[in-house]
Amino acid sequence: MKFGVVRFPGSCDEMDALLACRRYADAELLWHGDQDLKGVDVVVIPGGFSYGDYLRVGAIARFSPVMGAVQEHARAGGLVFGICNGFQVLCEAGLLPGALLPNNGLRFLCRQVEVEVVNADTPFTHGSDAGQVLSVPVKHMSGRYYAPEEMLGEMDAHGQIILRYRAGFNPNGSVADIAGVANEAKNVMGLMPHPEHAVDPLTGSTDGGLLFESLARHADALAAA
Amino acid sequence: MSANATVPAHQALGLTDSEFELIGEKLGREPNGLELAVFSLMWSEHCAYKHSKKLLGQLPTEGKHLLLGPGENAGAVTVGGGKAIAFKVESHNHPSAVEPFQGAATGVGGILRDVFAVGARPIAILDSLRFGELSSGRSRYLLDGAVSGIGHYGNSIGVPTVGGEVYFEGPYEQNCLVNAMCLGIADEDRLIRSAAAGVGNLLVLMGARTGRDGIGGASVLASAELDSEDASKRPTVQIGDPFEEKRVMEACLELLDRGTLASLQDLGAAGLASSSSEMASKGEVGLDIDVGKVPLREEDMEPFEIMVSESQERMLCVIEPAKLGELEEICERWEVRSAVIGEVTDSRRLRILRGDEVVGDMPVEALVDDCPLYDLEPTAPTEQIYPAPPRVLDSEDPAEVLLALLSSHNIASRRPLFEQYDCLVGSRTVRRPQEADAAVLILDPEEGNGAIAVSIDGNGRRVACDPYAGTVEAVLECAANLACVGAEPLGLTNCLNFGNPEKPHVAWQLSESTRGLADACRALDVPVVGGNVSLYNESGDGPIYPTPVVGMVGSLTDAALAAPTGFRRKGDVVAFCGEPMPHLPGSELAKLQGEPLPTELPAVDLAAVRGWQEAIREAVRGGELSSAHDMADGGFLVAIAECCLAGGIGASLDLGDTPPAAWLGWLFGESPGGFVVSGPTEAIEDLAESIPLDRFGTVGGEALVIERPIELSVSLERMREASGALAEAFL
Amino acid sequence: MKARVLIRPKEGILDPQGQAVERALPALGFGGVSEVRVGRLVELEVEDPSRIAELCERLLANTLIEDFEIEVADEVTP
Amino acid sequence: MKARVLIRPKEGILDPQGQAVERALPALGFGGVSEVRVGRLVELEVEDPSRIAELCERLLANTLIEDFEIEVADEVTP
Ligand SMILES: Nc1ncnc2c1ncn2[C@@H]1O[C@H](COP(=O)(O)OP(=O)(O)O)[C@@H](O)[C@H]1O
Ligand SMILES: [Mg+2]
Repeated sequence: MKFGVVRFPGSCDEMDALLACRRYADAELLWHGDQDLKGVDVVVIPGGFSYGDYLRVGAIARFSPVMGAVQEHARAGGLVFGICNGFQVLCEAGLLPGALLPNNGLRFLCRQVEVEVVNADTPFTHGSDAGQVLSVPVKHMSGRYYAPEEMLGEMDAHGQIILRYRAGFNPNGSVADIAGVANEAKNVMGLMPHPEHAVDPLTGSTDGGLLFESLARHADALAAA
Repeated sequence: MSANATVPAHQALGLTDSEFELIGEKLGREPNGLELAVFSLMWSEHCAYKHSKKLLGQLPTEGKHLLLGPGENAGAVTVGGGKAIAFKVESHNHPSAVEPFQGAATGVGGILRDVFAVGARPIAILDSLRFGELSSGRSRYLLDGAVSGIGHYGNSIGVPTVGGEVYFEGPYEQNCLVNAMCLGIADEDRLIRSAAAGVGNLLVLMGARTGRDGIGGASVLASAELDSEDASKRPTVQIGDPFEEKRVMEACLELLDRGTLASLQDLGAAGLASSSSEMASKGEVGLDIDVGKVPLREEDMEPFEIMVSESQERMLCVIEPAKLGELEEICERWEVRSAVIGEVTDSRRLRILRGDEVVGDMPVEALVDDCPLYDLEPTAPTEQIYPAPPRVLDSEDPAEVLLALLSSHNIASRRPLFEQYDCLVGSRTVRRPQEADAAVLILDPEEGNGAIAVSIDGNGRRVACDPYAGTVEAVLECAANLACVGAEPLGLTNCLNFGNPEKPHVAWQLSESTRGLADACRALDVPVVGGNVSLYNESGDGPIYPTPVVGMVGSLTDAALAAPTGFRRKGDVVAFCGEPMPHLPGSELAKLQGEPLPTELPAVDLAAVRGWQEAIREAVRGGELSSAHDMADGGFLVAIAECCLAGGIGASLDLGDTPPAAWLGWLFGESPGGFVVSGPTEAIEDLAESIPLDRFGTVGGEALVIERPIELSVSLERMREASGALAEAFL
Repeated sequence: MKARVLIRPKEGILDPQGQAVERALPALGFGGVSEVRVGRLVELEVEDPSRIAELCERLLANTLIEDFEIEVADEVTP
Repeated sequence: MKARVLIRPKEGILDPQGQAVERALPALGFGGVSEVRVGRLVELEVEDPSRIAELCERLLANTLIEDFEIEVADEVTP
């Protein structure tokens, strides 16, 4: 099983994501200018500022060559995991519902928050229990999740809301405290918190490891089947 | 270049008549307009250090860990295992006073370039900020803009901002200070110098196109006193583009990795003029530059504009012609513009061409080394030159004083500020802001072994009281912060922010402060690896507080053992270590009480303080202590309160039955050399063998309680609320 | 041909920037200002103005959260 | 009265956003677009339009690096 972490010219957390993945499986970097996904099982779109995040977060990155391949990978049922800026890119690319708007406070915010697993029945979260609380950091300027009400209703009905900020921890004004969502097929997920910064007791909590571990196990099980 | 009709051009450019004459002598003729512009910048205070160079000579720059000392873009120390840490602090005060967001952002961009110019990958940023009191709208605007700007640049480029400091006082009202420090990591054998080498080699400009940014910035913006005519300097604001710098940085690091470059230099103040002549000077060569080959953002730029433009995100390198293809390939991959703009010659002259036409021709040595250096004429003022601050606290009730101090903007929690900075990217951050007295970073996030700690300090009010002792205190505080996380100092960088050195009392501040810096470094055996000097920080109200900012890097044996600031375990013994001499004059409490600044601080026994710091460091390294924190602003009781707040747990103290005559001074007076530690009884007993130590309390409960000789009980909640006072500045 | 694209947050979507402006106004002595909305302005030089709408939909605006309006100036006054 | 303020980077000042958009366009198949500048759009309801310029200078625009242009619509078409 192998993770592939996409590197855009303005990615910041790609090495962090790579190291986090490597705790649980093989992982390598994918270059934004290549269309070749090198046969990876899970594509990770990491945090950062992909193409400088000018105009609108994620707006330009979605047109990169690698994103064409990621679209195909996703359409074929392949796993795609977007963290922070990666989440924004996946929303812009239409792989995930909704959009991410500037934080209510209009400032960049870096802090440890608590999120609750809403749906533990996905490739990303099956290693956890519904209701389980994870301590993970957020650090972003545009993390206010938004989807029109109707869309939210459908997402809820389809179990697409994967993570919510716990009461008192919503850092950005996200609608319904949403911190992470998936597509209907549950093979694409995005979240604003940074699980890759919660994998090592030396540098913080280890709760984020659960997501990478779930993905690695899931992909292994698929391969074995 | 039309100068003001009544003033000769050289004067308008900031050169004295005798400097102008000297330039003519060096050239053997009158300089033309371009040459005059280049000379005026190279001979500005900012580039030539003409009022500070002689003083800097007394700083110790040798040490067993030193790899690169002053003179390079950044200094560097070895941290073992073949790894080097390069670091430097730099000011961007005047640009930030004009436009705080862009000024601070480009300040960060500039210090990052200095660090990757020596071949090190930036791994951490720290900031040191000074503003007027936050009751002033202008100060809030400057604070907000500077913090957003620093965050914008650091967060976007993916380098964590792991620490910093900020103070608010009247003398910074018109002239704020924005200093930024950056640390980078490199293999020792990969550090690169900026000396141009190899006649016939090519000079390549990489990165952003050149526009009319900051034309004359170095001499007009960075070296003239601010006045009400700020408005006329407007067009010179530079805009930072962290996304451009990110690509330039990655391209440069990859080029260095592959050994493609012969030398590398960033473009900062005075742009191409300064970077090219510095490279030529260090390499003892000449350079021919064709301004016609410089990629421009605006049409019709004059050669002089191209040479002195301060457009950001540009780097200059020298490479062998055969390696040009390799460079172009890497630049293309990172979408970085590159252009061959000249070549290395043996003429030892900087020749500027436009196509075939020579538009400027100057001896490199004249530009870089021949600027006259000036002796300062220091005179100690007979009385304190700074006005007493306004009195804002009347109460002498200890609980009220404690809460007033905790909510003072100089002491309150910095959380509303540092939460705007990404402190995590890179996966190296072991101790985040406010978790420990110094930031702690692991060197290799993959292996987890090897760690450093870093701290930046400098309390201008203390230096204003006593430039010598105040500067010594700044160095000691930095070292104390490192000791609390178990780190041994390896090297020091500094930024000397002062007023106009041509004024005798400012000259005195500068020379006393530099002497204090040198003595403290010698006493601690820490070399100065580099730094920066920012002078003319004045306004109509007079000079800023003299503000030497000290950044120190140390190494740890085990990052996991770095002690936190906060109390951790109920039942732990609380002890006070060291023998400081707490003293109210010059303290934060004295400030709140509107007391005038004294003209002297008590002398410090440097050797004794060093010994105490070593004792704390060794105890922390042994892993026995639960927490360690140095006593600094606000004195003893504030230090204890900070331990309670950081740990989210209270403490009860028994300070004995003899009430000290002046308990206010004893509880809230300031002085270097004191530490608050907590830990199990045995650990405290062990520590008592190597440092004077008083056990006087126990960790636990929901309040900070003093049982004897005075009665005091302040709940955690009230302390937390007081300490949250800075949030109101960011609404 | 010079074109101008005005992009604004969709009706009903919270606009904290607009709110921040409104909040700051009284302190500055500006009464009588309301309904402040902050959006983006993109100005460009295009050869084929018929393609601007497509450019907006694909790149310049996110139509889930933003509306856009295109203004083309035939006559460019310098 | 409805007013619209267009705020754009000053002539000659670096516009990283405009540059980023311009660089991205060819890959999207949009040739023939140039001189992209990205600015801000502020729309507001004012009682006294004569004070908008002051409002721009003091709050909406950063006149060190931005120019602004005010458009007042007397007739509001909804
Ligand atoms: N206060 C100081 N202490 C020690 N070295 C200093 C100090 N100020 C400047 N230097 C050294 O002088 C050199 C020139 O500094 P500076 O002009 O700031 O460099 P740059 O042009 O790279 O920004 C640098 O090597 C710097 O480290
Ligand atoms: Mg430099």
